[in-house]
Amino acid sequence: MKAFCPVCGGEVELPEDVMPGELLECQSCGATLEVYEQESAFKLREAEEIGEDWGE
Amino acid sequence: MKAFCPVCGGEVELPEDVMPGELLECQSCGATLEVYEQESAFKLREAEEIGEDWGE
Amino acid sequence: MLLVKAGGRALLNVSEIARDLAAYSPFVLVHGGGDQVTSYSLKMGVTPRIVISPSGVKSRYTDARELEVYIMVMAGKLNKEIVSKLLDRGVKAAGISGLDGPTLIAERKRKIVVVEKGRRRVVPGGYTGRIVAVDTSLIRALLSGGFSVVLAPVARGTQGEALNVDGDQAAYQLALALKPEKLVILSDVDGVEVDGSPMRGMSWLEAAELAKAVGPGMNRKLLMASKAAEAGVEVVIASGLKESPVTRALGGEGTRVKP
Amino acid sequence: MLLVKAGGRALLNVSEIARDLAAYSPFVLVHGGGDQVTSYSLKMGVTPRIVISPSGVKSRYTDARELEVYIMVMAGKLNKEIVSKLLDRGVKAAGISGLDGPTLIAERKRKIVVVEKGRRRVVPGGYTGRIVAVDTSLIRALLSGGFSVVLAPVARGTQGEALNVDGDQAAYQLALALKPEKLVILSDVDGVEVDGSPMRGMSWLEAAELAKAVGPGMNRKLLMASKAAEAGVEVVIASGLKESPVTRALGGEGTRVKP
Ligand SMILES: [Zn+2]
Ligand SMILES: [Zn+2]
Repeated sequence: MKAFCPVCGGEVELPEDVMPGELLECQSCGATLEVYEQESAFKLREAEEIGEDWGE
Repeated sequence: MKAFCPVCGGEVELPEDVMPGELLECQSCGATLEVYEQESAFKLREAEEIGEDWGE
Repeated sequence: MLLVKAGGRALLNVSEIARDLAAYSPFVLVHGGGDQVTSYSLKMGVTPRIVISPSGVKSRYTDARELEVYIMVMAGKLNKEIVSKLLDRGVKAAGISGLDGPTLIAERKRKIVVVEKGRRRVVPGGYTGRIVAVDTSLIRALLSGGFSVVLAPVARGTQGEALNVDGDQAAYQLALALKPEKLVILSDVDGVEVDGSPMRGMSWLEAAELAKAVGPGMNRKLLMASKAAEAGVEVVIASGLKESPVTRALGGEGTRVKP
Repeated sequence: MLLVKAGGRALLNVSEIARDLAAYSPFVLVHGGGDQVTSYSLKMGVTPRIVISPSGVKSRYTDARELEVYIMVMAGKLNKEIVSKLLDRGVKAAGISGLDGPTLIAERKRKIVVVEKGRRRVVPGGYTGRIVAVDTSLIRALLSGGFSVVLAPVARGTQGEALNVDGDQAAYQLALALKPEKLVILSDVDGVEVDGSPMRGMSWLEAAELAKAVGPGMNRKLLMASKAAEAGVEVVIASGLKESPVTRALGGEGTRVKP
């Protein structure tokens, strides 16, 4: 399964069991990309900067 | 099933399905008696003065 | 200072009660919540046992496991939900239980008489107590700091154990100790009715008389209201399910018991 | 004034901690209790979900149902148990949560990154927050009234929601705001060890360096201790499982991070 990098337009290989929200790196431009589902297809968008979890 | 009144010594008839803690009245002397179990037999003792329950 | 008791059923309207109460801060709010305790007990596999006293009053029998749920729901879930609603309305609110301080000291019954199969039976008393002393210093420290107080009906037993206490009794005992301007008791009914007609007002003597004539639940409320009024605190018994329930109660709705 | 944090595992020794703490009242005690939340969640049919952050820190994922149990256990059961133990020792104690006041304001994460199947994934943030502001007025009102404060790690979110916050973080933020004489952090280990040998003392700069070298859990503790010490508060990290654990920690046992 493949999708396109929204930054450089390059092809990105998706894992077979890809999960919505999964973070991938574009091999062409190095951007961190987030997988999302749209019309039952997996697409990619640039990931926001997100820290770690916290709590008791 | 019968037991003896600790106040007047009279015989008191116990219900067939008598419950430990059950309160009975002695027909002879009118005392309020509490059923208790001792050596797998039901016996009677004079009941203490006890109020009602309370709580939310 | 205003003292308000909101029973578990009045709390179905908690957002509106909080909105209305905001105008009267700092206040002291005692809450109930028996129905919620029952529903969580069931969730946790604890089957509530309801006992009936010889005079016909039903009450929850609180064993050790039920007490655990009681404290979690009353002092944890409900108390913090009410505090959150008040904070939403800009009220500086602090939630405590009667155990904190300690504020409410209660005596646990060693034995109680219940009715089973129509027969009277003596059973060990549960973790339920009758309030025997009130220490207002924690509440006063909070009020002086500008905080409204939300109090869960849990008390410290004379042997150090935590105890379930009746919310109405807690409110009445706090009324005697705090001497608020008024005690407003919000429940799910419009006040006291006699033969279908609502009573607007009565003296504490009349309330004590009337307590003998009305059903269980309301009779306890009236008896406590009578004692609070005898001690100089006006009591209003009103519905908590309306719009602006506190303002309505203070403005003349419901039943008032006068000193 | 002394500020103490007792984690859930140190609380296995709660009677002894209470006995020892009585000599230092009024104090502020922040408690944990994650293991107890897990056990109650299971009882109520809520399966705890543990997430692993990209840096390897495991934490509880708090959904709405889990938050409910969290508040009931932390602000209800545990908080009142600790207060009861302190009352047993003659301490005037009042139990609150960080939500009350409000005292602790936290920001809820909209999204978090977790590791699943060894891959990084963005998921909606649970009801977990990072403390962004502290208002000490409620705690100060209680201390002025002579009451020791027992605080459950629950905060008010910036959107008004209740949030689970880390107990260590709560203690560290309270240290910055209250400037206590000392902050004592009681856990189930004897302090910080490096290559098997215990560290007696270090500067806040050394602590910040060392935080990079020790395992998760202790690294967070060291980082927060370093920041508290940088702000002038001496921090002692020690075992809560010994006899007189607070007195021992103040007397030289454990690891101290100095200003
Ligand atoms: Zn790219
Ligand atoms: Zn007899």
